[in-house]
Amino acid sequence: LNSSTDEKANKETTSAVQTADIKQIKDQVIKASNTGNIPAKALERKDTFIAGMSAPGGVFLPYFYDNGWDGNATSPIFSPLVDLDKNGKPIPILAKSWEISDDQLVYTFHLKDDLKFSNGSPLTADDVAFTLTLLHDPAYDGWGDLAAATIKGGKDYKDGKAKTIEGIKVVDPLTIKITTEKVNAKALLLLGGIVLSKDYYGKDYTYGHLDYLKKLYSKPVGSGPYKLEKYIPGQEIRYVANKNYYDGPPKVKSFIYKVTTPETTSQLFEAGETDYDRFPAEPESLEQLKELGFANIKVTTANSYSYAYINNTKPYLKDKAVRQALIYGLDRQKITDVTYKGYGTVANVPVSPVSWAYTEDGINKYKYDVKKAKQLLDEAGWKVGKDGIRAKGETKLKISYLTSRNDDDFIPIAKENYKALGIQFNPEVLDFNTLLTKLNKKDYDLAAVSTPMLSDPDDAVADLASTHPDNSAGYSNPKVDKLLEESVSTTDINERKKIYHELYKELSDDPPVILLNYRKVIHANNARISGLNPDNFTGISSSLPNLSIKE
Amino acid sequence: MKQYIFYRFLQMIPILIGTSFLIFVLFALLPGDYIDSNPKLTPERAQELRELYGLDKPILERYVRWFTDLVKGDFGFSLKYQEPVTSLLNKFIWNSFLIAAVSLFFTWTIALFTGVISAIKQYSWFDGFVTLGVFAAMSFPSFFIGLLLIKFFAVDLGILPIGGMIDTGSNTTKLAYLLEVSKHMVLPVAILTLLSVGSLTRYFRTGMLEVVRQDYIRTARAKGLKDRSIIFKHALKNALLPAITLLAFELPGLFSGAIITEQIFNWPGVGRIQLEALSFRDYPVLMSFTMLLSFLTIIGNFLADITYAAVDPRIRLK
Amino acid sequence: MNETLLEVNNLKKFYSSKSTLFKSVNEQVKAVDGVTFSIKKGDIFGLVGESGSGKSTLGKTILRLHNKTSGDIFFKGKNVFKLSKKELIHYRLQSQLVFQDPFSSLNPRIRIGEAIGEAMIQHKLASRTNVRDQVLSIMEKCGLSPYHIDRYPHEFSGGQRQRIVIARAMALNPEFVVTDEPVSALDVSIQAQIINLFSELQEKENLSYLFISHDLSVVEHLCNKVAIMYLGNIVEQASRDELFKNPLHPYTKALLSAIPIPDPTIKREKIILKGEIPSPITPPSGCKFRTRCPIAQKKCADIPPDYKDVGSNHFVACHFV
Amino acid sequence: MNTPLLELKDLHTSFHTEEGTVTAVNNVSFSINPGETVCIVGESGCGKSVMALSIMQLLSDSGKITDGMILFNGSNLLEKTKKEMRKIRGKDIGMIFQEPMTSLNPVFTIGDQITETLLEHLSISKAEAYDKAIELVTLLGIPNAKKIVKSYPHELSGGMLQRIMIAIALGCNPKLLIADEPTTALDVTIQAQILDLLQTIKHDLGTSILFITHDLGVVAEMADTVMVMYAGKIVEKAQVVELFQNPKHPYTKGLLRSKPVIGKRTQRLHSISGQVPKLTDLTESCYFSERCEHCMDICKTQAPPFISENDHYTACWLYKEGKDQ
Amino acid sequence: METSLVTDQPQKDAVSKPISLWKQTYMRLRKNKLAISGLFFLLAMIAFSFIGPLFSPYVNSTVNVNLMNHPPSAEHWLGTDKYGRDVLTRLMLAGQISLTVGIASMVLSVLIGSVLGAVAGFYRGIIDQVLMRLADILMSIPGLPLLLIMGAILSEWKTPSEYRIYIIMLMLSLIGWPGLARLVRGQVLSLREQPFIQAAQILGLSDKRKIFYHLIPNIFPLLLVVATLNVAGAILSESALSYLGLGVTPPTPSWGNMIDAANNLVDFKKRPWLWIPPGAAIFLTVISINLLGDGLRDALDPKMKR
Ligand SMILES: Nc1ncnc2c1ncn2[C@@H]1O[C@H](COP(=O)(O)OP(=O)(O)OP(=O)(O)O)[C@@H](O)[C@H]1O
Ligand SMILES: Nc1ncnc2c1ncn2[C@@H]1O[C@H](COP(=O)(O)OP(=O)(O)OP(=O)(O)O)[C@@H](O)[C@H]1O
Ligand SMILES: [Mg+2]
Ligand SMILES: [Mg+2]
Ligand code: NI
Repeated sequence: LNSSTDEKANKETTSAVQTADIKQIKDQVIKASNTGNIPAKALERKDTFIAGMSAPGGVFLPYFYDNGWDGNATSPIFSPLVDLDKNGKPIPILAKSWEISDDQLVYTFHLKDDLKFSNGSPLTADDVAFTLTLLHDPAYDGWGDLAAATIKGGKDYKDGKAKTIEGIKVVDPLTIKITTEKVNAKALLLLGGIVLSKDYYGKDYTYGHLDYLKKLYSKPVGSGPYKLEKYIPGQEIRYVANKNYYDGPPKVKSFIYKVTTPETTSQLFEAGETDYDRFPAEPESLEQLKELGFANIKVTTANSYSYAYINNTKPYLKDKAVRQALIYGLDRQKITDVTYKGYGTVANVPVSPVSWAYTEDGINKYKYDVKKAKQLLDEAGWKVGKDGIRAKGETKLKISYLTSRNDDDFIPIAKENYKALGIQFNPEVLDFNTLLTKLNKKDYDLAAVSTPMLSDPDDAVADLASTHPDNSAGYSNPKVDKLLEESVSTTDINERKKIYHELYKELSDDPPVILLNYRKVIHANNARISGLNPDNFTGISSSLPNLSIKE
Repeated sequence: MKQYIFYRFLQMIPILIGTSFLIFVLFALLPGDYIDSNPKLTPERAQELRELYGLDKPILERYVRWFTDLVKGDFGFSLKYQEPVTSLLNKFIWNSFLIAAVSLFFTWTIALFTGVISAIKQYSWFDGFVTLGVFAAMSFPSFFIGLLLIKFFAVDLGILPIGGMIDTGSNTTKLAYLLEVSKHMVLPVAILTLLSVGSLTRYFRTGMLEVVRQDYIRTARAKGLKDRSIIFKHALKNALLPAITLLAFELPGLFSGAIITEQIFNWPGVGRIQLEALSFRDYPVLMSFTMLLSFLTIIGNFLADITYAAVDPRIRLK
Repeated sequence: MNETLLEVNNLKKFYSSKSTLFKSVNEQVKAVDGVTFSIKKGDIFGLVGESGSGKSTLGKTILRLHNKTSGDIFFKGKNVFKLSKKELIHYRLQSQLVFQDPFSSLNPRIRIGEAIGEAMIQHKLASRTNVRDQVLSIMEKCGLSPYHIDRYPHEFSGGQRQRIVIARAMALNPEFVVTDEPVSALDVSIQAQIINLFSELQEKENLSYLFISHDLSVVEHLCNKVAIMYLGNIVEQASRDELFKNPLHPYTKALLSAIPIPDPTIKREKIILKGEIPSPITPPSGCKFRTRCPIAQKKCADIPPDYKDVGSNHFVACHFV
Repeated sequence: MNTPLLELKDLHTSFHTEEGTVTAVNNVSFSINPGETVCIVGESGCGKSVMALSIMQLLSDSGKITDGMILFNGSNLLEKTKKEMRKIRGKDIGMIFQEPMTSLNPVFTIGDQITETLLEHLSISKAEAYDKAIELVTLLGIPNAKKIVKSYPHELSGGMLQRIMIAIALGCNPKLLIADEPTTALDVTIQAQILDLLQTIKHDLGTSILFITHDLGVVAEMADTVMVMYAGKIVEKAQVVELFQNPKHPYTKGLLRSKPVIGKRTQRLHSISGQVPKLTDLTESCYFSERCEHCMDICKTQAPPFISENDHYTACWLYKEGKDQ
Repeated sequence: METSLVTDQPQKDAVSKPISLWKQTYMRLRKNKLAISGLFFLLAMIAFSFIGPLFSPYVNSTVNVNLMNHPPSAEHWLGTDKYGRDVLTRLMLAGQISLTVGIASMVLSVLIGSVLGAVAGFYRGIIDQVLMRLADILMSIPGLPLLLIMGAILSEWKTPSEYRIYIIMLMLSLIGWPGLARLVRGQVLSLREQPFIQAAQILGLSDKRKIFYHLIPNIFPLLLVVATLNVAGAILSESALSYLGLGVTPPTPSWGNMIDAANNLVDFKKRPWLWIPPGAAIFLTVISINLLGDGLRDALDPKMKR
């Protein structure tokens, strides 16, 4: 199978042996086996739940923070109108219900009764309107980009041509109606986001000036299950139960997000310093957690995948056959096995298996096949030269690969694999920002990236549209363009499912990127905590109101 | 002397300005900017934000703006942390300073003693042991040693905390707080000390080896002075001359934050801020922080020059 | 024989006293305070004087190791302080200095063979191949044994080091040498050998010396001119015979009377100088010697005495001659 | 006479060098009584300084006392512990080193370096020590003592430094003063003053002095007893007058002839011909034999014994026990 | 004790043969057990790295999932890494890079630093001012961004990645001189006031000779310390550079990146064969250089007891 650059042919492994060796781990839940092992340190805490997290930045205002971890830090404090369930389907939170007009342009949200912010002031449709308006202020510089939702009159407001946003109508204190200009599948989540208190955050608001909010970054007022008690930079964030939470105050009185580092997460958990944390998915981690006995473990597939961009604008990569050859000729299973040791699977569809849009039906799996790859290259006119490198006319087939991690397992394996194909593979390690810059400038051949958490399947594929301004792959396929357009032009999930199926098939045939793998995540919590059910879309925040501590 | 100090002081101003410009250009040359670090932004939005932050202006204009703000006492606003740079640094820099200062103290004291003893007992078992230890500590990266210490002292023995600066959820104040913080400092300080004590020991050792054979040490012996005072007074003062230069190098180090150590022990220091500011191209933070360090570097060198001349009377300042 | 080699003209060299960070003192050590003399080719010019009177400073200033405060020095008619870098090296080739303290003027890490030979190679007085033989022959002349050649300075006795330094200076075939107490650490036999070497060189090569010494018997033996220094000034200068036969300045008289005589049976009356020893920072007014002078009068405090010629090139600075 | 203050018996000191072992002090025995001044003269490089350093046990790393005894006040210094030795140095035995420039610590003030000894051995306060230091400096004829104690070694002239060394050595009124060429850099008037001072101390306090010098004039003035050293050995020893009037050893005679004397100038100074033998390959012989005018066969094969006649000791085959030539 | 048996005359011609400084040093060095053992270890290390791979059957072996993280065995004496590659072989190959980088960068930076420092201290005045102010500025420039820029530039120029490490090390030495230069300058400032330098001046020695023969040997012990510390520093920092894409590009091994690859608790506890060998290799190299350095210093120290 493997072309014989390896002198030790007898040492060569076949795929069969590989799969036998690496045990593929399934998503699973493992209950604590011995709760008697719970460390005394943890038992001492009668009314506090401690979860580990990475590095928060200390901005406690949704839409305004810049550090992703601040999202986690604010989620106990603020609640949105609509959230996602564990399969990524929208569910109501502050909203009692919502309606979407038949033309799918008008959204009407009905709020729950008697909603209050943690400071006691009522939460009404006015607050929703205020929040949406605020995000259209020209001075707003956060990440919350409502442009995709295309609220009617939003642009005019931003440009100063209108005093209010035409598309936002407060019908009554419990009802708000929002008109958009274009159908967009993601509009629901954008519009139904976190609600900020107009009384609190809008007191000093004047058009074009948002600086006053900075003073409030550290003093959040929201409607989530918890309120901020104290933030100790770099150390921990302490919360106390919000008495005014619509579902009644959570049972566990205080909650702490403790800053942990990858080096010490397992040790902190073992010592009972934290009640919950996430762990790298690898056999040793799981083994270790199991040995502790007091851990409830949940192995899930992450809601993301990793892949390598192919620069479709390069003349030698424009050719579909070459791209296909690059995938056939790459032992993705090996990469996945080395990296995740059974805690990952090869990705063939640009969406995580946990998403509703996932399907492998009719998809080419591009099983590692050197012969096929060589054949494709031969057919495409790339002939092996004297130096063992393929060339077409004057140009040699040299492919650069950008990555930001110097322990990227892609490199050693791809180097080997591609050498066997007659492709010269030049890996380059760069800092992430530089990599992004090069990506934007399309100054690369291959580049390793991984998607962020995907709340909508569109998040992963949107930039493959030839019209997309951020099309880093430089991919252009009219059929894909059309399907992408369609996929967001309806809010009906079943319909979208079909479109995505179609899209994935096309993307498989004419691959814009090299899909690599899905990985798993291990969540573990101390068995004394019950009610915790971390999921792939909201983490632990959706379980927070339902927690309780076992005596 | 006074004149010299004054002259050197005046010199520092253009040097600082020059440095600041150089550093500004350097950062501007970095591929990518803050906006680039967020791949989710649409190009229009990115352009909007660039205008908002003034990132689309030519370097010189940006520099002048930054500089005039600086002169006015405005150090800028962190893009990443969304707070004034001064308050951001203020939050973290003192934590870094704390462990750096304490470990500096230990480093110098320990290095002084071990260096001196291994010099006067050159090639003794003690010297050999120290030498081996110094290089062993140098050959393994700090995260190894850090993890080892945590495993042993914190997890297995449970006598020291695993990381952080205070116990989770602790509300101690005053003395109890002080005690708590010191307990958390033990391991990071130990690592920092271990990391730098080795090289310093070597410096002291060589310095001493040179000096103990000088004739004036013989004179000191002839006076019947105690060994301690011969070594620690007569020999050391001469041997320490290079150390002054080294000490000056430590000045910026006190504030720069120890990235790896802080990471392992989850110490809320400025190291991570610095790294993040760099990878996100958070220029206001980067500029202010780097300029602070530059300033300290230059001051440090300046102090070293003066101290040097004060300690070694043979050197004439010109 | 009569050509003037070195001319020192009202030379002054003050050391500015250290001022600390906190107080600035503007005191100056007047180490050399207006010295005038000249040395002719072939002269051995003896310079004797009180310890700390500025002899070494004068010597070093002549070789431009110090900058002058004022005055001028001419060597072969050229102003020493105005030499270009190249000329300076040439000047230093022609004139050498034997330091008072031999040990500290030897690089502890350089073997003496190399210390003596390196300048010879540099100035092409010897080639790399024959330098060692030349060094050996110079060492032999200075009373050093051949086996010393590969030793380091600290392995020598005080006297041996002194000879090394002399050898090093002589190796360059200078025309003029300032020797700062070159024989003080030598036993009389070797001292004799060195002194003989000096006079031999003077005779054969017409070498000139500024010979700084405390040993008046050596000065009397070797020098043809002698100057007496006191607190930065030359107080008396004459040819050797004149000075030793007819000392005029009270300080000279005191010096001559204090020479220890190598005969334990003779106890001679010495003029013991009494009175306060002045400091070069605040030298006394008028005649600088007056504080210790047995014949001082009121006049001495007011007017500095002229440095006058009392005939046959005998100069003296005293009101009472 | 009463018991000697210092007595050396069969002292051998040698250095390890690349060329071999240099025996710098070879079988030296002598004694100094309280209040006695012993002068040592000898060829430059014959081992005088090394002997002095041996007594203080301050030899450099490569030097070693290989044999012999050093009795001070009756007890052997070589058997003293480090601590006991430390108490003796500076307090009971003071030493003036030959090269003052390198022997003073460049980074401490003169005052610090003088007071140190005082503070170490006498129980006095720092201020008192400073006063004493200023007093000593003044006593040694250095002007402006107050200023001098604050200056650093490199700011002083050679003669001044030498006097500072003397001040340090005299600080604690030692019982024995070892002075290694203490006045070479001093002009004769100051020298006279210092010698005077030493005589006074000797008479008033009964200090013994081991005086190393090349200046025969100084010897004549200071010494009670004179020893002549050659190539690590003492070749002659006698009372001062006896030695000057009746030198026996050819080397001593040669020395005395080499000294220039004012008013008796000759064209060439007499100097002893030849070289000191190489101290590494010494063979059983009289070490002076090669340079000796009276060299006999026996001189080349056997070392002469150290014989005495009326307290005048000589090591030379020309002299037989108890008899003149 | 007058027992010396040598009876012949001192051989005069023995001294008339000039012995070169190097030969003398070498002769002294030979007697120094420390230095010899240091040299031996270092040569052994070099042989291990450059000749060793010739004897390894695994030089060209590929990623092998079946052999992932195997402990030492008869086949793989030091076990295998997470790609199933033979650790021993990689250790040897890594040595080629690490030794070259470590020693070359040490030599370069010590050379530049000591020369500039000595020049500044020796001439003082305007040269000193310019060099030291330049040093101030260079020391003020933060390293990380500079490296990022260099990385970007090298990437822009499409420099082959296997050369980058050398270019970077060169650049780092070129801008990294201020620390050592300041140290050296300080020493030189006080040395140059000593009479023996004045003596050299009087002898009309050229500045070059004064600096290289009179001053630098006197700070040699200091330079040796710096040099040994530098080797260790360079070997380890090479791996830090790889994070920025400036070091050795994987899969080429270096001791530093081998250690770094084992950067988690599990490897630390359960797979010591991944990190002990490279650590020990660095340790041995540094120790042997240090032994050699110590020996060299003693050999050059005239006052050292022998
Ligand atoms: N450290 C050493 N290593 C080797 N030889 C040494 C060392 N120190 C001294 N010597 C040798 O020992 C001999 C005696 O030296 P010493 O200093 O005692 O002489 P000295 O009598 O004091 O002479 P001087 O009158 O010149 O000072 C000399 O030949 C000298 O070369
Ligand atoms: N570097 C210096 N800084 C300050 N003062 C100095 C310096 N060097 C010498 N002096 C002072 O200058 C005066 C003259 O010193 P110099 O060395 O010339 O005397 P000298 O005549 O050679 O004396 P000696 O015979 O004792 O060697 C002394 O008072 C000395 O203290
Ligand atoms: Mg002098
Ligand atoms: Mg001596
Ligand atoms: Ni014997």
